[in-house]
Amino acid sequence: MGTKQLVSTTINGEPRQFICEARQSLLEVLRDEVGLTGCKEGCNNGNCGACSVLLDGQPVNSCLVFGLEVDGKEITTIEGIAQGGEFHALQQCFLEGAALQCGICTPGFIVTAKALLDENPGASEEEIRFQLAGNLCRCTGYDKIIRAVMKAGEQMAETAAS
Amino acid sequence: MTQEIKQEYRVLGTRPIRHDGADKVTGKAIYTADVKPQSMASGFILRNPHAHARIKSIDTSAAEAMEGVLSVMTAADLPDVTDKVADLGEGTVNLSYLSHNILARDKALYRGHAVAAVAAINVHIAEEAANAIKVEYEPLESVTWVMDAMKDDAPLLHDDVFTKSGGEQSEQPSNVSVHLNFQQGDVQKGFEEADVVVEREFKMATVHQGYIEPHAVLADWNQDGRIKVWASTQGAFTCRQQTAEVLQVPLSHVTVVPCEIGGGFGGKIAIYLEPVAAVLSRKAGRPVQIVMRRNDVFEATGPTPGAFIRVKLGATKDGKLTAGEAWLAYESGAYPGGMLGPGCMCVFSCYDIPNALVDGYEVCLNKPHIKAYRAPGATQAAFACESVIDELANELGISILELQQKNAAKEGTRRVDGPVYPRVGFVECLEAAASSDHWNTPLEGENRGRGLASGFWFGCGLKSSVVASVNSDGTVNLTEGSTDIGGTRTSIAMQMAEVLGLESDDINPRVVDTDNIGYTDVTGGSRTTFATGMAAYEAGRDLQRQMTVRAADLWECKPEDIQITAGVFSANGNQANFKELATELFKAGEPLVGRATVAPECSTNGFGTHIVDVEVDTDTGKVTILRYTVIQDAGKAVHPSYVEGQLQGGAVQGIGWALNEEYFFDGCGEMRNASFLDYRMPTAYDLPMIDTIIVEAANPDHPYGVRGVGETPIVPPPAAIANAIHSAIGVRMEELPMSPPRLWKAIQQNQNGG
Amino acid sequence: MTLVFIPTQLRQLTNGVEQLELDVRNVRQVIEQLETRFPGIKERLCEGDELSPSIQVCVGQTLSSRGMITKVAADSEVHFLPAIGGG
Amino acid sequence: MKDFEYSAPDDLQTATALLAEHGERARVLAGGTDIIVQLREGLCSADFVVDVKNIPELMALDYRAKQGLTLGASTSCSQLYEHPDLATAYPALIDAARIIGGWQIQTRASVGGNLCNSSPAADTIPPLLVHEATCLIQGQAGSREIPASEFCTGPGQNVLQPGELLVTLQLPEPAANSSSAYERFIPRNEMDIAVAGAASWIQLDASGQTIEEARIALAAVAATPVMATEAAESLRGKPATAESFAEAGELAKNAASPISDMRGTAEYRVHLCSVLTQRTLARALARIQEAGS
Repeated sequence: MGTKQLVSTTINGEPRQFICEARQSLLEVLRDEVGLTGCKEGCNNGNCGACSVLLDGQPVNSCLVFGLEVDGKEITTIEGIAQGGEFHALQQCFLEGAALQCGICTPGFIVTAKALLDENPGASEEEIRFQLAGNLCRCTGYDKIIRAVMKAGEQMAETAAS
Repeated sequence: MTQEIKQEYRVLGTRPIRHDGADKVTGKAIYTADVKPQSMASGFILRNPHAHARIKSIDTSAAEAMEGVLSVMTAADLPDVTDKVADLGEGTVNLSYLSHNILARDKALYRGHAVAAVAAINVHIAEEAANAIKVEYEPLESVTWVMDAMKDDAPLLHDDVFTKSGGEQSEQPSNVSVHLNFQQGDVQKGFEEADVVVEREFKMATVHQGYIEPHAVLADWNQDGRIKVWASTQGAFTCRQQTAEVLQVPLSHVTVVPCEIGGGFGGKIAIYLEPVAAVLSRKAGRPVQIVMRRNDVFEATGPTPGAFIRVKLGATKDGKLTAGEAWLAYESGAYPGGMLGPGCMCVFSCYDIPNALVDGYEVCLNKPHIKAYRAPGATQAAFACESVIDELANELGISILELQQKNAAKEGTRRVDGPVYPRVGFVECLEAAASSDHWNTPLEGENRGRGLASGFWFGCGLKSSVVASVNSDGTVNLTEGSTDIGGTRTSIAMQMAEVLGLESDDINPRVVDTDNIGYTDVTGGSRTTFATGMAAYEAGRDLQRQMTVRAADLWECKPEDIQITAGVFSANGNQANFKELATELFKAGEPLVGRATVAPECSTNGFGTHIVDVEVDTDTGKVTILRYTVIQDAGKAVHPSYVEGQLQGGAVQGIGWALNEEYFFDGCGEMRNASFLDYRMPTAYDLPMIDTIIVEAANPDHPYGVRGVGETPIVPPPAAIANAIHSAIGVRMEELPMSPPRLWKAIQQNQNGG
Repeated sequence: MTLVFIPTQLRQLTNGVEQLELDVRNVRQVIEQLETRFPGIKERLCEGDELSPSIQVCVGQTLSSRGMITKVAADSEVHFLPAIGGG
Repeated sequence: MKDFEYSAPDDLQTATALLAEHGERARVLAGGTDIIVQLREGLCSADFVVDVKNIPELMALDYRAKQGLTLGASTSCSQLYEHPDLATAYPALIDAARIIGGWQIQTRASVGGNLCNSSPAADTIPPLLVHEATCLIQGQAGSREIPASEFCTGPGQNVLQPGELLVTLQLPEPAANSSSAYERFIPRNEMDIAVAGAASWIQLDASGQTIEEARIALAAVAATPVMATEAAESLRGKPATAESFAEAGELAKNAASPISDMRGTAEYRVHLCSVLTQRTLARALARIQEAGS
């Protein structure tokens, strides 16, 4: 059995430490060691985006990151998107726009879309579809997801402006 | 856009936020793999690497000896169940096939067939241990294409499977397990009356449901013999029954907790992991979780049938269909029991065809056992029929829409399999298509074309139970047994809110385990909003009956004097809405609990018509979807957003099926694309917005006129896209998927006059 | 009278008769009367005394889950269809 | 997955020492988008994994006009395409970096890793070839330089010896009046492995009408990415027109010796060589003209 190592990191703004084996992915560590099960395993080889988290602000497939790699880094998961008891604009728009059905891909979409809108709230439909191509959804046909992200972008731009 | 039903509703037709939404956008929703008790062990399944092989021996000693391993099992640890057939509501299952599919006994029938399993303190050790199990195989000849499997000299999968034809059984064992035949009228005469006859042959690859959540289970077999199973299932009661039957324990000893489920589409009705996790748990003395790997999901679950279909249609000059003939061969995978029946019943189900003959064959071959996938069997049949309808329209020089309107099935039309349709909405769908902006907007540009196709799915009723407990403030806790895959908590709660005069938000719907609600059939067959919604309506009426009796005491009148209008109770000057009366009644007397069980025995008969514009890159054979419109009769659309969601999601699954999705087998019967990378489901970047037009032709068999909507939307897309490709470049595609290499090849052959 | 439709594959047992009118109250009586007229037809529709699990009886537009005890009205049609499941 | 030891040294010496010490049993971890999948699926195994993302040289991204680009082997694709100047200097490379996997892959995957994985279908290798990249390889004994065109030796195979590490890629400053483009063909529009890919680089003479120099490289049509030399040479001195490009496209087919698999037939791949060569040449030309105007 593998020896475990200590990893110090910041998860959703809070300093967190965990120990894990070298072979454990960040996805496994978040779900099994840290207890954050919001990021989902869909394929475990980087092809569906259900396990997306932000690593130092950049979207990654947490199934393609080793737990030991995140020492000293900042991680944001779906559990860290809503702030101060308020939904993030994306979450509100997903709810109002019925942009989810089974919901298994939803955390990955919201996390990735947040990274996109933080960079570019005015992203076009084309840009959003391209940047979210790494997130598979089998239920919705994407229509309502794309609309929800566009709407959230507008709201974020307005809040930024005001 | 929605074409309004006459009757006015207060809650139905609005778009409230779904009750489980908050949990699902914040990562709090608990799916099966998220349930992780402290003492949990992890399981891993060893799978057969051959397309077809005899298992000569299994040696698990090395695995058992490994540090961290808690238990190991093979098929020898499962009871040897007989050929008993269990009714799963949504179709039946032969228990010995089910058991042998869960763990192979003497033979492994497809690559990925489970042969042994290990539980260990973590999944990595379980995997290492499973790989240490020594299995001696004798590889056998395999077959993976339905027409090859039908040949006399094809490798035989089962020596105890015979061809059943109208209850008669063949002398010799065969891969062909079922032969069906329907006839209506005089086909020969019908074709003689035809001025135009078109006949074509079509091939379709095997495709997978492609739900994003892999199959997962957590099972805890207690010392007292009671088993608790947390499952990703479309039906907790069906899961319980299969698990109990395979393990040969009483139903009362099994509790199934339906967790949130990450998609099913028909693929999460049969069980794969539950008995394995249970036995590993019994041996290990602690709960065991198994999460399937994605490649195993492709290689060992689902899929839906690959098929060969020949369709011949005849029509008079003025576009009236005179005769139809269809020959279908559907694979059922490793075991008998597939989707041939609905395929045969659906192939001509959109049309009034006086003379028709349908001949069908179901065939075993070396692939995973076929499972339902959204209108199972209908999409293949529609691809064939609607392509021929398009050719026929071209021959007749009329639009396919006009041809469909001339022959559309309506109330009173007799299907080739016999039954007569009640009130259905196909004609209305076609009218909506004819007047749609999409159909009336000219399409310009080189290599662009527009296609149209229609489809049908029965939609079923089956059994549902709900319990409604009224709170002291007049809000209601609604307990139900239908797993919520796409917002049904809300579409069901809305129907109760409508009858009681409450808001959706006043109802607190909860999906509970099999110990806490009456029997409820699967979330499948487009039935949940229809049937469990009907139960919610009936439970609301039950509450109103009880309240009327007690209000009569309160208001000193006779129960029959009390009127209920829009949920408001009134009698001789007294008046109270539901909340007021419930609050009043709570102060004195028994708590109010309503209940209902229903088993509507009808099809909800969903028709849909799709319009698609495509552009073909003739240099590469790649098809781009430019515009897409789904038109469907939903009966009353309870929550239009989620109806649209079903229409859009089904259409996009159909687009994937049409263009790229397929099981790709090499010469050795090995699937070469068992990943989301190479099994190419559409991404957001492959699609335009999907427009929807909801037609509302009230269903006579539901108090609010609701129809099932979930399945029909996957039926028309492959045909609609094939028809669009033909109108774009004059090439008729007769094979699915219409992938770039295949379309490019067809373009080449077309250019060479081939 | 109830109009009973003979499944295509059983018509060789009925000498080509495709449908016939019977005076019956439920599906069991339908099958019993068919069997007396066309010996051998019952074993093609049933397993033992129950409807075959591969068959679903359809009365008018009702797909019954009640098998042999399904009631049939005088003016209704009876069809024997393949059992189907959805997704 | 079998467990292993993990180390993330912050200097080259330590890294190469570890790699030398563990030899064949060691694996280098950069973005991990290939190696983690391969370890998990048992396509390769390791007792020791060396994470090289803390080594400054491997994270370099240094572009200077006249000197060209020094690209650390572990620098991620997204860092590359977020750089302000590179889209004009090495457009083919940016085209490729933009379409590897999805966004979540691009934030991790590196051009160096793509090269070391040595897939015949690697999107960034044809651009490296047409931009004449040089590989700086560090071993314990010392370092060596080889042209990127000589790096791959077969599917998943390359010139790296046990204990050696790819440190940086050097791309020369592109000549005046030149540009490049990369295109691949995939059945979807993203998240796919190239059925075939082509990178083209052309340089026009002062008149802007005639091709002075051209380089064409292909992916997924041979055991390694290959230069289509015959096709490129056919363009020298030719007018920059669709006709010349069509001729080059035809000749590019001669460089292809593909296999048939689940991603496409050999026949189809050969055909795509011509299509993609023509399209990338046209795109490169358009880019020169845009820059000129």
